[in-house]
Amino acid sequence: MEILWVILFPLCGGIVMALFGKHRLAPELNSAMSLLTLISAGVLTWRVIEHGSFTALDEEFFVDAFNVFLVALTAFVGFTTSLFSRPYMRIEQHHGKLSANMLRLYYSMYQLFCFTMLLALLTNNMGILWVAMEAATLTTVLLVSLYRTPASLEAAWKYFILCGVGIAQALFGTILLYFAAERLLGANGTALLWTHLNQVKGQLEPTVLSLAFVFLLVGYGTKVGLAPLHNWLPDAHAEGPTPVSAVLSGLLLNVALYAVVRSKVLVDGALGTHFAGNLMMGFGLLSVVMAAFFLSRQKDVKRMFAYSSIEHMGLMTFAFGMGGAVATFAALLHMTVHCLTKSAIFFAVGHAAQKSGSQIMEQIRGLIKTSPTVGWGLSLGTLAILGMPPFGVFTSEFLILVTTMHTYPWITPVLLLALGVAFAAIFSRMQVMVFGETTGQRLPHPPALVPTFVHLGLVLMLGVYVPPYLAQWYHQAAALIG
Amino acid sequence: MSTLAGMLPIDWMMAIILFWLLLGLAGLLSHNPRFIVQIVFPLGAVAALALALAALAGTAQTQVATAPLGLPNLPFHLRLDALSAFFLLLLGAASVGISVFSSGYFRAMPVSKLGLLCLEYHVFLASMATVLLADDAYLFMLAWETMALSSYFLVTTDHEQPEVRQAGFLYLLMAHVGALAILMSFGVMLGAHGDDSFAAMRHVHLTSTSASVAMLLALVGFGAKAGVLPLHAWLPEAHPAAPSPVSALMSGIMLKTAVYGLLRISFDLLGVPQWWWGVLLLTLGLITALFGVIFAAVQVDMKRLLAYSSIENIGIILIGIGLAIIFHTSGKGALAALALTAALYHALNHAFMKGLLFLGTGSVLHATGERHLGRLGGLIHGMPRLALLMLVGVLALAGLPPLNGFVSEWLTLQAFLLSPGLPQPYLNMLVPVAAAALALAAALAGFVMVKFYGVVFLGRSRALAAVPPHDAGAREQLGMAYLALGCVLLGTLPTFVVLGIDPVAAELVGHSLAGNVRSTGWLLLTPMRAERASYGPLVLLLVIGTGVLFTAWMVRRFYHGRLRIAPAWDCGFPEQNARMQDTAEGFGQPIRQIFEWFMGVVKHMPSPFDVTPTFHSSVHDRLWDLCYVPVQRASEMLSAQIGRLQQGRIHVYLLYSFVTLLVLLAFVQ
Amino acid sequence: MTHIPFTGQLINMCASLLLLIAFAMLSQRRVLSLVHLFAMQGLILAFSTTVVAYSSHQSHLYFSAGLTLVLKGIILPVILHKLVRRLDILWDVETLFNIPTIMLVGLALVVFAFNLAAPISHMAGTITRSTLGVAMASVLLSFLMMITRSKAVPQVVGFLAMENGLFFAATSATYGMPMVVELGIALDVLIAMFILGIFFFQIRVAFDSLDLKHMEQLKDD
Amino acid sequence: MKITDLLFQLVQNTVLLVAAPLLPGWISQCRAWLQNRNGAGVLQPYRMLLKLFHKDAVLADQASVLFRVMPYVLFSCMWLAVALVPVLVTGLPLAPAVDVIGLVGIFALARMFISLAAMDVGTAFGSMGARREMLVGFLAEPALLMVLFTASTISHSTSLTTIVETLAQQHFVLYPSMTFAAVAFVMVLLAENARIPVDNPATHLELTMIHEAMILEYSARHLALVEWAGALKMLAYMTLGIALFVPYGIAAPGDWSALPLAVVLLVLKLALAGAGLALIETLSAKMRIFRVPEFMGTAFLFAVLGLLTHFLLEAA
Repeated sequence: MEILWVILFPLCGGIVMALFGKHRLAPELNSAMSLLTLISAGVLTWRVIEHGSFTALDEEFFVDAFNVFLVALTAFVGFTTSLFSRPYMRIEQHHGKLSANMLRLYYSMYQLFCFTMLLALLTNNMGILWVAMEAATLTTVLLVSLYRTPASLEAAWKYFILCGVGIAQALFGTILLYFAAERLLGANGTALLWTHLNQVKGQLEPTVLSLAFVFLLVGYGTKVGLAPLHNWLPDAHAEGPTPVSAVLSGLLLNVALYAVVRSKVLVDGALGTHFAGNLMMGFGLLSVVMAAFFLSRQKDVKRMFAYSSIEHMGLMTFAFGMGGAVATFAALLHMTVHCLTKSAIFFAVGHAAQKSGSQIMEQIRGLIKTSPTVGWGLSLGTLAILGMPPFGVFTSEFLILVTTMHTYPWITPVLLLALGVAFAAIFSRMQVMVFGETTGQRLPHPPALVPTFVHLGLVLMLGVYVPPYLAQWYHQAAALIG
Repeated sequence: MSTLAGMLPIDWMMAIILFWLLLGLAGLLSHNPRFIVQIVFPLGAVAALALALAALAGTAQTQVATAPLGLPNLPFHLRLDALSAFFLLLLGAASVGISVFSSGYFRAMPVSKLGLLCLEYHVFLASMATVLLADDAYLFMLAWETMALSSYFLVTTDHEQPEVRQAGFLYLLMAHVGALAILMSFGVMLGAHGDDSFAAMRHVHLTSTSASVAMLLALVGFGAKAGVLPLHAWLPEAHPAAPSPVSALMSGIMLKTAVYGLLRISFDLLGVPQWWWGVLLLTLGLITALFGVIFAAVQVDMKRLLAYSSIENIGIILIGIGLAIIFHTSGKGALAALALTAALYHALNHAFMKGLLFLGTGSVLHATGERHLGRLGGLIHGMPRLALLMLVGVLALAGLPPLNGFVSEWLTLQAFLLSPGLPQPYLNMLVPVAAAALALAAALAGFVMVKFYGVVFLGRSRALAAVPPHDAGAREQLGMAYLALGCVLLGTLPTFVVLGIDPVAAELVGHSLAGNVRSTGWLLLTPMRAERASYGPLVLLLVIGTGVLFTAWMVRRFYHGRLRIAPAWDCGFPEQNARMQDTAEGFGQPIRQIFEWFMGVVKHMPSPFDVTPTFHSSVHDRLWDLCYVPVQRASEMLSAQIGRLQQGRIHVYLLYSFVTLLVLLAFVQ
Repeated sequence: MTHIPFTGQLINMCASLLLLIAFAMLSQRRVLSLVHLFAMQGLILAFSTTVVAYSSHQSHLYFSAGLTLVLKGIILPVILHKLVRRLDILWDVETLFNIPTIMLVGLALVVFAFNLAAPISHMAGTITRSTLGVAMASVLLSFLMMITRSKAVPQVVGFLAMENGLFFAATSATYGMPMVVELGIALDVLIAMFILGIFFFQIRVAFDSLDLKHMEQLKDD
Repeated sequence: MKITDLLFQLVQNTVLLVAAPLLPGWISQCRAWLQNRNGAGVLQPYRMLLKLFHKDAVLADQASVLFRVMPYVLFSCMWLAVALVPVLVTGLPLAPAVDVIGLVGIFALARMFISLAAMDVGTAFGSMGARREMLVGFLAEPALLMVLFTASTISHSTSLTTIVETLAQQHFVLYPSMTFAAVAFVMVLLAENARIPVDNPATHLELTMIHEAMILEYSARHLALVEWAGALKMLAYMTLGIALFVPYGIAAPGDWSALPLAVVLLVLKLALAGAGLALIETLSAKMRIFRVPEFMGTAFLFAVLGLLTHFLLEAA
């Protein structure tokens, strides 16, 4: 059973790393485990391409067009990030920022985090989905505070409390969902299985479902980083180690959004109105606008890109909320390209920060001189995330904007305003960091930017050419989500 | 071979675009500067020539193609019709010279930069060609933004200087904002259930309001690229910052892609335009033209001066388009065709002459390392050939017969003069005023050009440390000679050019001048009837030429021809030096005095007790304070307010979530 | 009014007790008594779960009742107690601003929650219709408590109390979630508790105090 | 075109070329009379030209090729200008090649060259003169253009032939717009030919001179050509004015019988115009250089007003 492998590998990985985390070859081991996960995910994907969606282990797990590409994506980014963190963490250790114990913790928690992500994606049970999301918080919170600096502790605390409280609301939502469902499906275990819920969603009690959706949206929305529930996000991204920021932005937010969308499907089915969609559009729009204006005040580079993640998450939420084949397609595409691009950016940023020994942007200068690869990685990544063609972000944003223009013309100016402000904010800072006279010095270890350029290459490809089967998935998923 | 023969022009063009991209990659990957400058750039020039030829062949009939790329079930559509063919011809023809020049110009550049520059340069060319060929909104925007991006990197080639980075930032920001506006305009015109191909947009029937909205958005977008007031701010910053061949490309060709987009949307996609668009464009064009030329007159930096003059010329082109729309909507097909022809002709001319001048400034920069007019002068002694080529460009840009600048202005004025009898009476009033303003702008252009050429090439060198200038290299000269020749030919053989443009006019306004033009043979250009107006530049050239030769011969014949070389007399003032000549500021001073009321002049007056008194005054753009600073302030203020929300206390954050939850619950209930 | 069976009355009784405890927590200044209140909450929860199990003959509810008793009634309070002692904040008293206001707000919340639950609870198939409102109310109350607390430990207690409220909702309103979910939730809560324990010490090391006012450095204004 | 036309064109040009210096001579003679002097006679310009053509040329060491080429270009431009204006007969072979806009263009070309040449030597006066010349020019040129536009909107054509034919050989109509145009034209004429009140041809006072400052470095044959070109320019302007405002008597193409009358009328008109110019110059004083833009601006304004009045009152 491929699904089991996909989940078991990282789980074992967690244990293995907990045991051998101090070993000299621990980084390689870590990457190896991630590679195994990636391979099994690949096999799973291949299987889905062959046979289409299916469920497993008396329906506790299932794969369909929607989550399979997210699984592949998660496994892939998990792998590349582990590759990146190999030299990165070595350098951190070199600088004396981390001890061997901390590294062990890091590796094992990293694997467990991947496990929770994949579990959340693959499970069919809304309850387990919640458990996995909570577990994701628990695994990452210690990574955020890995450096044990006051700032990192504060960030981790906020992360823990805010997400914990938020996710608690999601649990209440789940309970309400169950409350509504058990009257149709009986009190046995099946009442929380998404596939079953999806079949009977038409008859679910509307008032309960709308109530449930509010709790679910506030709960998972906190983890998506929707304004005004986003406050933990910039701190956690800025203070944690860069690989963690990368996976937080790249994976966690995606998975949380996935949970929201799953529940939206049910609620839409029950209500038959555009209630859920409207809520999501509202939150999305608010997040985009607020993030855009936050952006222009940032001094810390990782913090800035955290806000840019909020902005893009808002854009996706908006698109999902808008619904319709094109918008949903665009949102899924945006999920993919944002995940790839943002993690690539964080890779580059990590090395840039190591190079100049600071995350403050005034002190990062002239990267293109000190190490051209980092400089180009950062500049290209930034331009990609800003929606510059020929990168894929441009494609999805183009589709989203055009659809908005077609369905809600009066919203487009707001979106465009926000995008313009964000562009000005991020771009002006990127320019100073990349170009100009230099400050940084050479690094003891060569930067590992292969992942960055692989990601950017993929994003570039998605900009001009979407492979047919991927497009087919997107379309199926879009049909699924509606 | 047969397949090659069977290729349509549009296939050739796609091949050329691909070839350019490959060239760029080759340049990036090779670490041999000699290979790049001696192989890659010349090959690029050859490709450009091929593009021009293909465009010439392509005017015959409209061709469509689709590339197997792009969004799923939405491939790239390409389309080659008369309009795009004309602009592709412009692109190819002008970039030949520029590429040849570049192959010489960049030889001194360090290889690390050269490879990237080569890539960006050719991507820039390819993206411009793609913009002109695109037939759906997605591909258009893709190419459009790629164009902006590649040119941004070209502009920031010398990114070590902060002002260059500043210029690049301003440029890309405005380009991006403009692109967003264009995107919205496409969104308005979108076809049934979101089909974004131009073919679908042509079939959509818009209400007059939404059509106007689309038009205005497009005007903002393309205006920001073309440098129409008040969206011109980036232009005088970016052009000086960029390497000269890049300035030539941007000013000569890229601005025209904006003109193309405007024409494409207003005439083609939106179907029939509305008359007040024409008035709007006409007014904007006039303001832009006057503004540009007046500010050009007071500049002290070679390339800034040329940049402002580009703004002026864009204004003139806009005037032509505006007239064309006015005539077209009031049912005067022939006049519309005439005005449109004038606009397109001027676009073509400007590509050549401005390209030539920017390249020339490049050579000057190479020779002297100096861009500031106040430290140049007397280059005609050191660089006679460059001086000759530049003289051609200067005369052309000043709109003097028998060169090309004059022809297009002549056509525009003809369109004005033949205009009476418009339905709207106040339009009738507007027309003479507009004509006057245009005449004024043209005359001022003469002033500007005298200043430019006189200060740079004539007189004595003002530089304190006089660099012994060497004339431009062979390939630079070749490139510039090509463009200069283009100026002369475009000026002396207007009939062929007008006949070449005619299909475009026929396509856009459904009326052709070919009949009138053919009626009097190729020597005389008669856009309307012969007794109305005619112009034979070749005759003019011949008569003046023979006049000069005859007089010279007569003088030689009847005159002893004794000649003494002596120091300049200058009313007998003995010890005069270079600093007694007019500086650039001095030359522009009367204009500044006249128009001081609308440009912000900052003067530094010496105190009467100053032992070494110095006076200098700088001109800056009022519009900057009026239009740009407030926006910046507003956004900063807003973000300051919003920033307050993130104020660190976890309790407040919890409160946010709590309130959100309660509000939503109340909302549900 | 319709006749409510004795078990139902018991459960409503528990519900009101929970609400009472929630209010008590809201106004309790001393950390130690907070822990005690929390323990009491756990016990009541376990008791009500058994009653529900008994009345609805749901065997797996007995199990989860046991789980609750062990986890929420014993383990968590003990851990908290140890922590409090190790961190010697045993007699620590924190200053709350204006308790009456908080109480009034709490009251308003309860009304709000009941109104919210009213349309739903009538459709509950269980004998314990009205408890959903109580559960929601106690969740909101503990939320309010977390907002008003200025020290780390009470905030965490509030967090756990919120879990309790949720659990009460799960059992009372819906005869409990599927077993696997409940196990997962319990596991999460346990791990969370441990991590929090680690945190307290790290925070102490970093700020030598558990007062949250030190942790307001990361901001944007 | 018939060979006779071509022949006539050549003859006319040569005659005008040779006769051109008479005009400045006549004007200065008139001024002398108005100032109660007995002047040097109408032939004085010829004597001066002869003198200049016999002197040795002195060339500034700073001068470049452009400096030496300029007089010839200037000369032939002015010659062409004269050839283009229908003075005796309309519809000459050269006429279709250049219309009124082209004519203005040719003047502008000449101005451009002379200014560049003035800057070439790199003396203080040269560049000052060039600057002032361009200052005058950039206002005078559009004014002249507007004057011509008024005429050409009346006759729906920009070719001089058609204009003259419409104005002269069709039934007589009063055009109020032309009065504005006429005033503007006179002002432009004064400015362009370096006459008082804009410029003073007879002075070398540094602060006042414009045209003289530009040609300060020229000597001998070059100076002679420049002066001759000046005479030609004056002639061109006067004949242009005549063609626009009092075209009566200019013969229709191929109408040789009307030619003698045309010649007589032309000489008369030119004499009158010269006298009038002299009168103006005697009555008015040279104005400060800073006033010149206002003066030219007024001219431009009048010209535009003329065009507007045409659209208001006469547009049918």
